[in-house]
Amino acid sequence: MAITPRISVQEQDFDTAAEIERISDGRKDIGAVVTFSGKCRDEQGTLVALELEHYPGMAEAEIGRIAAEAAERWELLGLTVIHRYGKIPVGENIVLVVAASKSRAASFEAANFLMDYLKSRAPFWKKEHRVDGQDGGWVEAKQSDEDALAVWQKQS
Amino acid sequence: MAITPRISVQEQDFDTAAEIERISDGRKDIGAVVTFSGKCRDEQGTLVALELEHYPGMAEAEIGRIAAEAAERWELLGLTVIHRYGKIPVGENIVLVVAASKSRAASFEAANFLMDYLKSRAPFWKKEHRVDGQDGGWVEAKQSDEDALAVWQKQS
Amino acid sequence: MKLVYFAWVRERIGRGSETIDKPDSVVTVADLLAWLAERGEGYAAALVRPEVIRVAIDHEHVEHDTPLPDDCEVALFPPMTGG
Amino acid sequence: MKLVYFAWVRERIGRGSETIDKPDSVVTVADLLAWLAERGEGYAAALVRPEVIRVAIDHEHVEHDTPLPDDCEVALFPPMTGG
Repeated sequence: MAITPRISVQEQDFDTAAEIERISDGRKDIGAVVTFSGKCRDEQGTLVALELEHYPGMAEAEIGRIAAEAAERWELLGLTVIHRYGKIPVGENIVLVVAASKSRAASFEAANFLMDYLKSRAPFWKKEHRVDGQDGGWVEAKQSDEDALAVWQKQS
Repeated sequence: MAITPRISVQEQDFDTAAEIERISDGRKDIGAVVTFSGKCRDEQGTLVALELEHYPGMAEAEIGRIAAEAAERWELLGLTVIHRYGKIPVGENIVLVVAASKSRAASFEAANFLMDYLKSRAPFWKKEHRVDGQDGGWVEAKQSDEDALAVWQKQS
Repeated sequence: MKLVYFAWVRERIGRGSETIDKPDSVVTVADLLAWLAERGEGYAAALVRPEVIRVAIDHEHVEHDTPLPDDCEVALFPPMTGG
Repeated sequence: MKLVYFAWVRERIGRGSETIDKPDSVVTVADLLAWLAERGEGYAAALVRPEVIRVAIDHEHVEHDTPLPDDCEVALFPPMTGG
């Protein structure tokens, strides 16, 4: 039976170590844990922070659907997805995926799949806050993110 | 220029959160951090621990060569590999890979590559300690691990 | 019918949500976008390229040819950039 | 020449390392494995299927057809199971 993923859409930062513990503590059947942390990165020394707008309700629902699909496709023993919203300074965490499984392939593939889907399907939008105080505008979606999705869809 | 990976072959457990911090703390250029933790797993409720024998000197050298190759193949901003030896109880960590990069593909691929190579090329051998006190014998190498390596070699 | 807007769609329209009485001529999502674009400058600016607008009905992504249910929440937004 | 053994190769041979005087007839890694297999029961048991034995010279993996340098550390061990 597929596991029930833990999903959180939240303003505050998360604790990656605590999330790994939560998934694997006291268990003897987990052989592999993969984590992905997505961070707010400064492209050219011009960025102070990203403002993440989200669609409350749909964000949780859509991440839940993506996580449930991952839990169907791979034999996972644990899956956590946390996505932050609000103003996130450069260097801070935006998103976390933790996937646990018996052996390494399932965890790697599931975490990779999750990130590809989150990028293109989870209802979040990034706006730039610039060092010079000017409106940095909305980050544009990348065609490469859509392409990454198409690869998984072909495989399904 | 390729980064210098941090390699450690050690008896004591490691702190995954501290290793993520060490790689990403205070940096603004990292957009993605992938961690892989390999754990001592109990196949059928028969295992107490794994005893990891290693070849001192070569273990560090071989992991260093694999990590350097990963740092050549992908644009990494940080790379840490820690491999434990000695008696490791079920549920505890065996190996950690942390890969940091600008965007997600490099971190995912490098961590995956590292694990495939560590499995088949790093000089470590696992012996089972069984619940019933009997000698569980040496874990046998899997053909699937060799196959995983062949895929990367074709790509290079 | 409740409409909700996000990111630059919200900024151009000038509000985050509103409730409308959907005319009978509006059957699909595409009809709704075309009808909204006529409602003023902000709407026209937000919907000038309707093909890039993503739409969700009751928290699920839908295509532009999807028929609109009678009572639902329709969300309009740009391509997502989370993760 | 220093020889080091690991895992079940070490257990069967009954020691972790030893120093040998390599005879002139032993040129390659394969020659060494064949020569060692003649040294007693433990060696024979460890090297009964030489094709599965992995070999490193001075901490680097080598193939069985590699010539042995004069002064080096040669390690013999089973396929690795780390990670």
